[in-house]
Parts: sequence; structure tokens; C-alpha cells
Amino acid sequence: MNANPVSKQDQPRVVLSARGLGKDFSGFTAVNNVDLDVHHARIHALIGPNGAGKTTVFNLLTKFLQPTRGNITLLGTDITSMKPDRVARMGLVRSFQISAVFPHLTVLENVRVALQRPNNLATQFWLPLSSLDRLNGRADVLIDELGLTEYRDTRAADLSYGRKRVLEIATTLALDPEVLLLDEPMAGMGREDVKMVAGIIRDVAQHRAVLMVEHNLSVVADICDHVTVLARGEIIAEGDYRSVADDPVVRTAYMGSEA
Amino acid sequence: MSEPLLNVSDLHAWYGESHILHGVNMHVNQGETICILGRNGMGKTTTLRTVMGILRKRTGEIRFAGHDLMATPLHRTAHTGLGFVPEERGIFATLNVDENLMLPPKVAEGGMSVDEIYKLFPNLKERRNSPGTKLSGGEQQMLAIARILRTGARCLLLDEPTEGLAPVIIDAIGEVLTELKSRGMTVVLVEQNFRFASRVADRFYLMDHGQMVMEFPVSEMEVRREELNQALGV
Amino acid sequence: MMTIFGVPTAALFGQLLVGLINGSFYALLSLGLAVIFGLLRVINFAHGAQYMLGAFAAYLLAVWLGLGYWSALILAPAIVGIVGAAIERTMLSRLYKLDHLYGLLFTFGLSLTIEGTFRYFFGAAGQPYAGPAALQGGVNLGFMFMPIYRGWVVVASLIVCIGVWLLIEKTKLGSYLRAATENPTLVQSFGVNVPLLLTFTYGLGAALAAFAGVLAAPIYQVSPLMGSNLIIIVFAVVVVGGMGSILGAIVTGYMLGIAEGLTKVFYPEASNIVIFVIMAIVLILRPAGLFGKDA
Amino acid sequence: QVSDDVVKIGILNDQSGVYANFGGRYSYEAALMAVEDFGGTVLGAPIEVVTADHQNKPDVASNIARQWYDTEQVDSIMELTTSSVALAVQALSRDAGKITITTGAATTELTGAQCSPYGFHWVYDTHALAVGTGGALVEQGGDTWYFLTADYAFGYSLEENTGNFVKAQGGEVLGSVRHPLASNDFSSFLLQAQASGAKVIGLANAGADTQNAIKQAAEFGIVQGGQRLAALLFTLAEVHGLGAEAAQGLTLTESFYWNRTDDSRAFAERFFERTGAMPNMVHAGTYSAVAQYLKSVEAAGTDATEAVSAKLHELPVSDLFAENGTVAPNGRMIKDVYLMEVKAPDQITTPWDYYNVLATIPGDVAYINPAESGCPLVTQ
Amino acid sequence: MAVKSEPIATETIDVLPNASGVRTVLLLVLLAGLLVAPFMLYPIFVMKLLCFALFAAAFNLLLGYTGLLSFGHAAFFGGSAYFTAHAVKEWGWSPEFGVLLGVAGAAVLGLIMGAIAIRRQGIYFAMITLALSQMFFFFCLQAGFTRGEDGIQSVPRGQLFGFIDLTNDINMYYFVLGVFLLGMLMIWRIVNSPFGMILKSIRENESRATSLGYSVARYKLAAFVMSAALTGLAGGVKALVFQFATLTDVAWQMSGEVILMTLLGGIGTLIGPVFGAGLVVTLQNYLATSDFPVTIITGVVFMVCVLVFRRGLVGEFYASKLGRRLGFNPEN
Ligand SMILES: Nc1ncnc2c1ncn2[C@@H]1O[C@H](COP(=O)(O)OP(=O)(O)OP(=O)(O)O)[C@@H](O)[C@H]1O
Ligand SMILES: Nc1ncnc2c1ncn2[C@@H]1O[C@H](COP(=O)(O)OP(=O)(O)OP(=O)(O)O)[C@@H](O)[C@H]1O
Ligand SMILES: [Mg+2]
Ligand SMILES: [Mg+2]
Repeated sequence: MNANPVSKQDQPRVVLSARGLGKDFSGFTAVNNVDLDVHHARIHALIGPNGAGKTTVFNLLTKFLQPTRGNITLLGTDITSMKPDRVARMGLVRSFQISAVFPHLTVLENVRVALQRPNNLATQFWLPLSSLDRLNGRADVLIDELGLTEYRDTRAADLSYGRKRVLEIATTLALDPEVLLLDEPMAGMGREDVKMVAGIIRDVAQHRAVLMVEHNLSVVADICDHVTVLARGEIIAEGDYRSVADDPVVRTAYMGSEA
Repeated sequence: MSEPLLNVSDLHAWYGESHILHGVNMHVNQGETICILGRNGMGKTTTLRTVMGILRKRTGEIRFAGHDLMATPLHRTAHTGLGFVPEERGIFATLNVDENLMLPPKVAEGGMSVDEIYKLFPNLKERRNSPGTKLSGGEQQMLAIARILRTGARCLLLDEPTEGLAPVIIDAIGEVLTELKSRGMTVVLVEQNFRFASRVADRFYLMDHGQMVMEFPVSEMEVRREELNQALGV
Repeated sequence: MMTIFGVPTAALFGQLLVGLINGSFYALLSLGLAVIFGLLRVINFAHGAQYMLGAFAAYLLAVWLGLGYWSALILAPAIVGIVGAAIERTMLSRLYKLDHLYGLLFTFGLSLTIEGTFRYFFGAAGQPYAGPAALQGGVNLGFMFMPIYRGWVVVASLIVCIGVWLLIEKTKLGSYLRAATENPTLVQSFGVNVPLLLTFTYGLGAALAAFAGVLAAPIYQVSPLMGSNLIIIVFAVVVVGGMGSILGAIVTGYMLGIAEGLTKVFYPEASNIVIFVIMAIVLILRPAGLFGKDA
Repeated sequence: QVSDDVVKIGILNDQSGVYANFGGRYSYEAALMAVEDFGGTVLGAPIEVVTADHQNKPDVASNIARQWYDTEQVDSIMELTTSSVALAVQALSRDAGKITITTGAATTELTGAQCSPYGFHWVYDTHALAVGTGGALVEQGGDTWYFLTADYAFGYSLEENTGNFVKAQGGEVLGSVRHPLASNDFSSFLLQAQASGAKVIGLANAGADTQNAIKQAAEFGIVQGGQRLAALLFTLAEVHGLGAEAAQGLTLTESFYWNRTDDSRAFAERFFERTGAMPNMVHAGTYSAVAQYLKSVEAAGTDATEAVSAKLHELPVSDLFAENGTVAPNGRMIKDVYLMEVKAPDQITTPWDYYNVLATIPGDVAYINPAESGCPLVTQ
Repeated sequence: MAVKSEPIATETIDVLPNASGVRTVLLLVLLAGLLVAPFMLYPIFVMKLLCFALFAAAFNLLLGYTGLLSFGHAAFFGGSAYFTAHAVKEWGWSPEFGVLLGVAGAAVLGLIMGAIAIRRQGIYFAMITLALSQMFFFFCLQAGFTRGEDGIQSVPRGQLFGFIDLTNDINMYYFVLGVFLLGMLMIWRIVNSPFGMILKSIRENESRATSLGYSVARYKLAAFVMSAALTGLAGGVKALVFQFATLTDVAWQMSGEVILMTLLGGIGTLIGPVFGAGLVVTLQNYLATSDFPVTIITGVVFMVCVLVFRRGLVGEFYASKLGRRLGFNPEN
């Protein structure tokens, strides 16, 4: 496990924070009293046993679910009662645990759909489709960066699973988000893809905040600056990977023999 | 040696037009745990689904405990003693944990009782009245396995039971499998997690592009490590 | 004459009763719809046609075979149920893999075909059907005159509704049915004959509609189009109750029937649309319906 | 002188809905009989009859009529059961310069404000019904009324005519409730009528709607409770459909009864042979209308609309349907109408002999004086 | 090694070198046919066909490109017919403003109905639109200005722009044709626009579109209103053609009919609905005066379409070998 090169990275500062976050599902408390600070230019991992509430925390942060308790601040604005699309427009973008692309659009079109919004090319029903061509330059840069050039005109449905995840990250990055939330980005990927995606995440984190859920501990150990461990909806440990991994509470609750 | 419990020969299968299995040959003896290894998309899941009869566009031969499974309709297959735990787990959202557990009809004597099952999976007991899909991924996986244990199936087809699970839970599942083995259960396991697999399996198959390309007992594991790593792209 | 809010009690109770009777039909029909939807994810647009078929089966049994009401009450649903099952087996079952909208469109076509055929042979005008002799006449309740037959309709529909609800919520068969909705292949791989189960379900739903049809035959005329407008109201009932919720369908059916009856007393002009207005309000306040779980 | 070398008559009416028995296919049969009796040709040209079902929808009817005129050389359209349809087709035909003879619809509007120089109204109208049935019931002491009205032109017209008549006789109208055409369930409307306490519940509807209302009224004990039902438009066909048991004692108005004269009996027997039913006023009236139209074509020596209309207005009507009918300038054919009572089942000796004729109402009493009809064609 | 996954190889079919030429020719033939149609066929019939074709195409804008099945489009079609008829007949408006009022009315109705209905998806959406349109039906039944079962009859066609006499069927025809082409052009533009792209992506994956910052509900609503307005255009013109506005046009059977036209022609194809409408209208015309009820045939066609050729006529053609050689893409 090696520390990230700090050289060309921006300075860390808190961009997304949650205080006393809680969510009840008809009597069952899935998330309780979670305080979280996500920093710019850092990769923050959220780990924990299955059912700990990680996906739920994601849903709360991105407003796909409404928290029962607590509040959330994004870039200094209280977003506790906003709609998810609004939050996304403010720069908080997520990926999904189950891969989410637009299957019948080509890779290029997928990326352009994301680019359309910040470029104000979304509501124009009177313009021809070719008006979108001016987004191609930016889209191609992204596609190239993520190694999808070969597949530029392939329909997303025809991509392999790993590439779909990469494409998802590409569309996410197209929005140039301040904060990136990734739910198990490596799940179901081949080892090679894992390496590639880990590399990409490390790169993009140099200029934005990343919060990710991941079970693949070697990835966590490799690229994450900060780890929060969740169990039964509550935070049981926090810190860098080593200190968390050495924590006996964490070992019994989560890591088992693999630590 | 007597006839194997499950015998598959020259199995071909298709998803629509795409030919996925190209002549799979494999056998599993009574009481044995075998594990199918292979990279993503090589046809491991497809093999299980074809053997079970869920994927019906297939040719070849599948015999299980004296039954010709090629000719058995899907809803009779379970009654021959084969139990299937799918990759995506298949927990029913509209049923609660208890109902999910009780759902599969008993196909033979000798299954575990509900009490035994809850002893094995205390988490589930705690949530026995919650709707199935309100469980986390790991809880769902446990429930999916537990559900089949009740039916009295003699041979389990397990598709990546450790996928997305926390290490402690993986440990627990490993224990369950060991316990089942000691009771004489036959298991066909599909795994990517080889550390886990080598703990429970007796014999391995390596799958590549819809065929079994290698077969070896667990004892040869160490010898073949290098070869395997290469094949699996580690 | 006694009055409540300026409305004579006789009129009020009378309309309430009429509302309750309509509610009985709404409940029975929306129950059948909910059963089919809940398990097959098909919006059975042909439900109105099957209701009509029930009434016609009773009518034809009487005309051709001289069979009376009570035997029709058993036979007609059985016949329609079997026809429904056959349709499911041969045609509808091919659509499960597809978008659920195709089920809706198919049954829509089915209802047009059935209604068109009956219209062709019997004309759009109604045929009279005699109710059971034992239930003729009425009782004077003091505040109003209640036809005995209509009282029977309310009782019969209640019994059937409760029976079906118990079947689905409390039996093993019910849990198979519910599980099969979500993942039929898996349930089948557990050793349950799912296609048969689905066929049975559709047959059951159709039979429920036909049962309502037989109940309706002596009250209304037996006519080919008797179900075609009713079905839309029943759709609204199901939406208000929460799609797929069996209990919701039943309770909402009665409630909306009564609400409609009350509207007839206090603001008759709105009685045709009151159910739709309620539906719109419910959708705004509780998109999943009164008894629906959040989707 | 005959356009397209054929005289083509269209019979347009409801053949599958609530009025299918009221006019329906039997009207077409009656028209065919008239053509056969006329000899099958006029002025050397063959006579053809076409027919269609308008499903009681004015738009469907207009489309068919338009197409008949534009592409199928139809010269005139008759029958036109359902007032909204009749009004639509009469207006369209007037623009197209074609003749219509309405035998099935009732509204007085056809010869009132919306009258047409080429439009004729042959058999009955809401005014005649009001005078006949309404008059009889008021006379018997039914001086407070509540109406159950079919929600379209015919219903309004019938309610209005009857209501005015009741008021003119010193009676009172307590209220009314409207129901859609082809209703299944009248119970809540009947309960409202019951609650009104009116002595007479006027059924301002027709066909199967009236049948249903009468049946359901029995269910709710309305007649037992002392109220009377007035079936304002009820004919032999509906009496037969409802059955003598349920219909007995009803008072109704028709402009024709098959068992009244030898001529009508003879026609009725022939009609029965072809259809299995005795004719009501619409069937007999359609026969009469077709026959009179053909006579007029012959007399005019052409099938040109202007000339034929002139003859239709001019020639007296004398046949098995009308003994001494005349056609007023507003298009109204004026003849006697009859007040009938449905016999009790045990009094019926001959099948279909359902009526006792209570009174004959002279045409000038039954129908609105043309000068007061509001029709702009009538020069005062 | 990475998961190796080649793009799924589709049967390779050479697109004819002059494919786009062939397509242009086809289009021109169609257009020429429409231009001379009133001299060969009964003009009223062709006008009816064009009105329904536009109706179906507008409906398809919603179903085919947004994935929303509305079972209540009759409300916009018939509603607009009422508005237009009333404005022209009672207020003496000229036909073009009458139609515009119809369009505006339909758009407002669409906004109201849409705002309620888009809260749910799939079948729920279909049923809710159905129920809401039925509510509108009863409103029309009772509102005074619609004249209940009688309908608004004898609607004057008037003078287009004050000088073109529309009572002449041929003049009327070219007016209808103009409106039709304009409507089709608008639909084509909407579908192939940046906005259309977002609609498509919403149809494919709604929550992903949300997470990219698109307010899904608003886009759907916008599509709904556009579809309603274009439907209103068809309805208003139809009222002028037939000089009639009745309950038939707002009844739910009408909504069913337009679905049939779209399904039969090909959901999600631009001209599929046009062909579907053509077939259905022709069939109805043919059967209108025969004994055999149209509904039986309609019903059977419905079932057959759903069971065996869901792509519809045009869709099947596109997907056929010839279609693909001509460069049509069954996906679009
Ligand atoms: N429903 C389907 N339709 C078409 N092709 C499919 C389908 N399911 C799987 N495939 C293809 O079949 C091949 C084998 O898939 P399978 O799921 O059996 O792989 P696997 O070895 O289980 O991989 P994994 O480790 O990812 O689960 C893959 O190429 C996959 O793309
Ligand atoms: N909509 C819901 N209603 C009720 N309970 C829910 C709901 N969503 C999640 N839960 C419950 O909340 C808990 C946390 O679930 P969550 O999906 O957040 O877990 P997770 O940490 O992401 O697990 P995994 O790693 O297995 O995906 C689980 O016990 C789950 O059963
Ligand atoms: Mg999760
Ligand atoms: Mg797999």
C-alpha cells in the first residue's frame, strides 16, 4: 500500500458533509447518526458488512431517499430537502451498484447525454441533432482518456460488463462533478479492469472528491486516503486503511480472516 | 467407482442465437464438492442454468441420479433432488423472510428444519418478518442458500455464493458448506474467489469459452497455481 | 318526512344502498383485476368482457338448457374461467416476457373481439334475465323499500371477496402465487409448476368477473356492452386502492361505490366523475394508492 | 329525368342499440315492402333501398349520409331513429339538397326552428306524445310530475313538451333527472323520483331504456307505493319485449295500431310473415313514407329534390297508415294519433293484440299548429 | 486479461449504395400521391385519413419516443374538436384561429392530465390517463357547450385567412394536407433534436438520467404536452372537415383506436403510424355500411399484432432484409 503522490493534487477541504444522518424504514433503522466529511482531492471509502447501510447512505446523500434525521451540506449549501436532479446539477453525481448506462445509445451518445446539460443543449426541441456535434470534441477526449476510443460508435448494450462500468464513469465525469459517489465500481469486474478502473479513479480524484463503496479490500487499501467503516447503520471506525484494518472491532465485524 | 451422481456430456447451449456452451463434459460424484473456476463470461453460470433446465435451448446429455434431465420439465427437475441457488439470489420482495424460507416445496426427506437453519444464520432469524428485498446483499445470499437446505435436495448448484459479501460472512458460508459436506451433500460451486474455493472444494474444473479445459483435485492445487493464475488472468 | 342536511332520509339511505350495491360490483371486479395483475402483471382489459360473458353464460344456460339462476351462479363462472384459462394458455402466456403494456393491449383487443362478436349475434340491446324466485320482491325497511335480490348481491360479493383474500394472503398456494409473480423461473426451478399456476390465476380472475356478471344479470339487462364502461371505473378503483393490493381493491370498491351514492344525493351532476376525481386526488397525495406499497 | 338512372333510398337507423327493436332492421323490411308494392320501378328507373346502422351517433350518421350522397347516388334518406341523428342528417341533407323523411325520431325541432324545405316528419313527435299520454294522465288526476329524461335532444324535447302541457292543464312539474342514453341502472334515478313524491313519474326516454326503467321501478316498489309511471314513448315492440304482465295498464300513444282497420291488419299479416313481429308505428310509418315518396317522384316526373319536395307537400296521404294525412309547410305530416292502454294478460286473446284504443286524437290537436311551430318556412 | 467482449456481430448486410436515394424517391412518391389523392379518391375520406395519421403520429411521439403509453389521447383529440367547433360556430372565429384555439386547449388539458399522470409509470400511467380522459368524457357529456349526445353540429368551415373558401372540398383538402405535413415535420424535428435525445435516454434508464441532473418529470411532461398539442391540431382540423364535434372523439374507444393505428404501423417509427392510420381508416370505411362489426376485426388485428408482429408493418419492413439494405434501422 503506497501513499498517493501529493504533488499535482489540489488541497483537501470539506465539500460534502453529513451530520447526524439517519434513515428508518417502517420501524427498522437502516442508518443511524452518521457523521461524514468528504474532502476535495481525496478518495474516501465507505466499507462495512452487507446490510450495513452503505447504499442507503449513498441514496441519502444523493437525495434518492429522504433522510429521517440529520442534514447534509454540499459546498456550503444545505441540500437536505432538495430533489436529486437538483443536487446533481450542483455537482454531486453518483454511479449505481447495478451498472447504469443507456443501452441503446452508442458510447459517444451516452457521453453526450451527460454533456448536453451543462452545455445547455437539452431542451431545444427545435434544433437538429447535428447541433450536438459540437460536444464531440469534449466527448472524444473523455472517451479517449478512459480507453473507450475503439468502442466510440458501439451501442452500450454490446459492451462487456467492465466497459459498461467504465462508460458509466465516463458519463459521470462528463458532468465534471465536484463530488463523485461510486457504489461498488469494481463489482463483477475482471482483475485487469479492476486495475484500470482503480487507476482512473485515482486520477480523477486529484481534482475532486470521491466517495466510494467497495468490498474489494485490496483496492481500498491501494487507493483510498480515508476509510469509514459502517456496521448496522452506524460508524464503528474511521481513519486510514491500516489503522482501521487493525481495529479489533472492525476485524470481528467485517474483515474476518482476510484482514 | 460407481456411476457419478451428476453426469454431463457434450452439453451445448444457446442464448438466442449466441452459442455459449460448446460441449461441456463434467461429472460429480455423490458427496463430492466440485468447483468451476473461470474468468467472467466463460459460461459458468450458463452451465448451472443449463443443467438445472432453466436455459432450455440445449443439446447433449445430462443425467442426475438415474434421471434424464434433458427430458425433464423444469418444474420436475427439483423433484429429482437438485437445488439451485442463482447468482442474483432471487429473493422474493413480496414475501417476508419466513415465507421465502418456506417457499420451495419439500422434495425429499432429510432437509434441515427451520430451527436448524436459523441457528446457522442468526441474522435471518432476527429479520424473519421483514420483506425479502429489504435485506442487504449478504443477508439475501444467506437466505437463498438457507431456502434450499430445507427442501432435502441432495445436490446443490451454487453460483458465486460469496459475491459481494463481507469476509466474515464468507467465512460463515464456508463453514456452512463444510458442515453440509459432512452430512453427505453434493455441491457444484461456481466461484471466482479461489481462496474460498480451495477451502471447500474437492475437485476443480476450469472453464474457458464454453468448455471445460482442465480438471484436477484439490491436492494438485499448489502445483497448478501458476498455470491457473495465468488462465484466470491474475 | 325526516331529513338530513335537507335531504330526505329515504333518499339518502336509498342512494347509500344503491351505492353499496354498485360498490359490490366494483369490489368483485377490481378484486379479479388485482388478482390477475398482482400475479401476472397483466392489466386485464378483457375483465369487462368476461363480466359480460358471465351474464351471457347465465342467460344462454337458461335459454338453451333451461338452467336456473343458482346453477348458473356456479356454472357460468366455471365456464368463463375455463375459457379464460384456455386463452391464457394459448395466447396470453406468450407475452409475459415482454413489456407489461403488451398484456394490456392484447386483452384490450380480446375485449373488443368478444364484445363485437356478442354484439353481432345478440345486438347491442339488452336481454332480460329472471332472477331466482326465492329472492323476488322486497322488504320495506321503513325508510325505504329494499329489493331482496339487491341485498343478496351485497352479501354474496362480501363472502366471495373475503374468501379470495384469505386464499391469497393466508395459504401456501397464495405464497406460490406471489413468489411466481416476481420470478417465475426460479419458483419453477424449486419444483412448482408455474405455468399451470398462472393459468389457474387467470382463470380465477375471469371466473370472478363472470360471477359478478351473473349477479348483475337479473338487475341489469344482459347486454354485450354491459362491461365496457364499467371496466374503466373499475380501473380507477384499482388505482385508488393501489395496484395489485387485494385488500385495497376490495375495500376501495365498496368505499367508492358508497361515495358515488352519496354524490348522487348531494351533487348529482358530479356522480359520474366523482370516482375519477377521487382518483386524481389520491394520486396527488399518495401516488401508490391508498393501500399500495411504495413502488 | 331520373338522376343516375336509379332512385335510391337510404334507411338509416339504429340496428344494434337500444332502439334496434323500435325501428331497426324491420324498418328496412317495411321499406322493401313499399318498393315491391310500388312495382320495383318508378319512371322506368329501378328503385333501390340501402341501409346502415348509425349506432345512435350523430357523427357516424352524418358520415354515412355524406358518403351516400357523395359517392353512392342516394336520393333520399328515411327513418332516422334518434333525434340527434335526425337533426344532424336533416341539416346536412338540406345543405346537400336532398330529401329526408324522418319516421323514427321524435323531436319537434325537426319541424320547428331547425326545419328544412326538404325535411319531412312523418309518424309522431314529442308534442303528440305529450298531448296523448300526458293529457290522459293529467285527466286521471296525475297533476304532479317528475321526469326521468334521456340526456339528448329527444329527451329534452319530450320533457319540455309534456311539462308544458301538464302545466297548461293546471298540473305541476316537481323536477327531473337526466340519464345517459342506454343506461343500465336506473335505480338511483328512480329513488330520486320516488323521493320527490310526485304522483306521476314521466319516463321521457324510449326503447330499452324505458323497458329497464319500468322493470326496475317494480323492483323498488314504486308503483306499489302509489306513484304512476308514464311511459311517454312506448310502442308495440317494447310492450312485447317487456311482456304483457309487466306492461299491463300502461297508457301510451301511437299513431298506428295494426289491429285497427282491415287495411292495417292485412299489412300487418304480411309484415309478420317476413319478420315474425307485428309492426309498430315506426314500421308502418316507414312503409307509408317510402310509398308517398315514390308517388311524389312519379307525380313530379323526376327525382330532382325541389320538384319531389313540392309534390310531397302537395299530395294528400291516404294509405294503411294515414287515412287523411296532409303535409304542412314545415314538413310535418299531420294525421290522427291514438291513445291506447295495454290490456291485462288474461284479456289478450290473439297474440300481439296488446292494446285497447282509448281515444283518437285528431291531428290538429296532436301536432303543433305549423304557424306556431317556429319554423321560418311557414309564412304567417 | 480483461473480459474480452466483442460487440455482438449482427448479420452483415450491405446497404445499397444508393440507399438514401431510394428513400428520398419513396418519400417523394408518397408526397406526390398525397398531392393528387383528392382527384382519385373521395376527398373527405383522404382528409379523415390524414387527420388520423397526424393523430397517430402525435400519439407515437409519446409512446414511441418517450415510452409512455397514454390511454387517454382521445381527450386531446376530441377536446380540441370541441374547442375549435365552438370557436368557429358560436364565436364566428376564422378556421385557422379556431384550430389554434383547439391546439392551445389540448395543450392545457395535456398539462393538467400530464401533471397528474406522470407521477406513475408503465401500466399505471396508461390506466391513469385512461381514467382522466374518461373524466373529461363525462365533463363533455354534461357541459352545456358540447351539447351532450347531440354534439356540435353543422360547424362552418369558413374562409381560411379570410379568402380561401374551405367549403370547397378540394381547398379544404389542401389545407388539411398542409397541416398534416407541418405536423409531421414538427414531430420529426422534435424526435431528432437535443431534446429528443434526452427523451430517449430517459426512456432507457430513468434513474441514471436523474443522477445526471435531468429533471425527468419535466421532460416527460414536456413531451406529453407536445404530443397533446399536436393531437389537438389533428382534432381541430377533423372538426372542420366533418363539421362536427361529438362524444365519439372523446370516448376511450378513440384512444384505443389510435393505439391500434400506431401498433399496427410500427411503434417508434416516424411513418408507421401514418400507414397504420391509413389501414384502420380504410378498413372502417369499408365495413361501415356492412353488417359485420368493425370491432371484431379491430380486436382480432390487435391481438394478432401483439402476438406475432409487434414491430408493426413499417417496423417489420425496416427490420427485413430489404429494409436494412435500404439503410433503415429497426432501432429507430
Ligand atoms: N441472457 C443472456 N443473453 C445473451 N447472452 C448471455 C446472457 N447471459 C449471459 N450471456 C453471455 O453468455 C456468456 C457466458 O455467460 P455466463 O453468465 O455463463 O458467464 P459466467 O462465467 O458465469 O461469468 P460471470 O463470472 O461474470 O458470472 C457471456 O458471454 C455472456 O455475455
Ligand atoms: N427500501 C428499504 N426498505 C426497508 N429496508 C431497507 C430498504 N433499503 C435497504 N433496507 C435495509 O437497510 C439495510 C441497509 O441496506 P443497504 O442496501 O444500504 O446495505 P449495503 O451496506 O449497501 O449492503 P450490500 O453491501 O450488501 O449492498 C439492510 O438491512 C436492508 O435490509
Ligand atoms: Mg449496497
Ligand atoms: Mg456467472
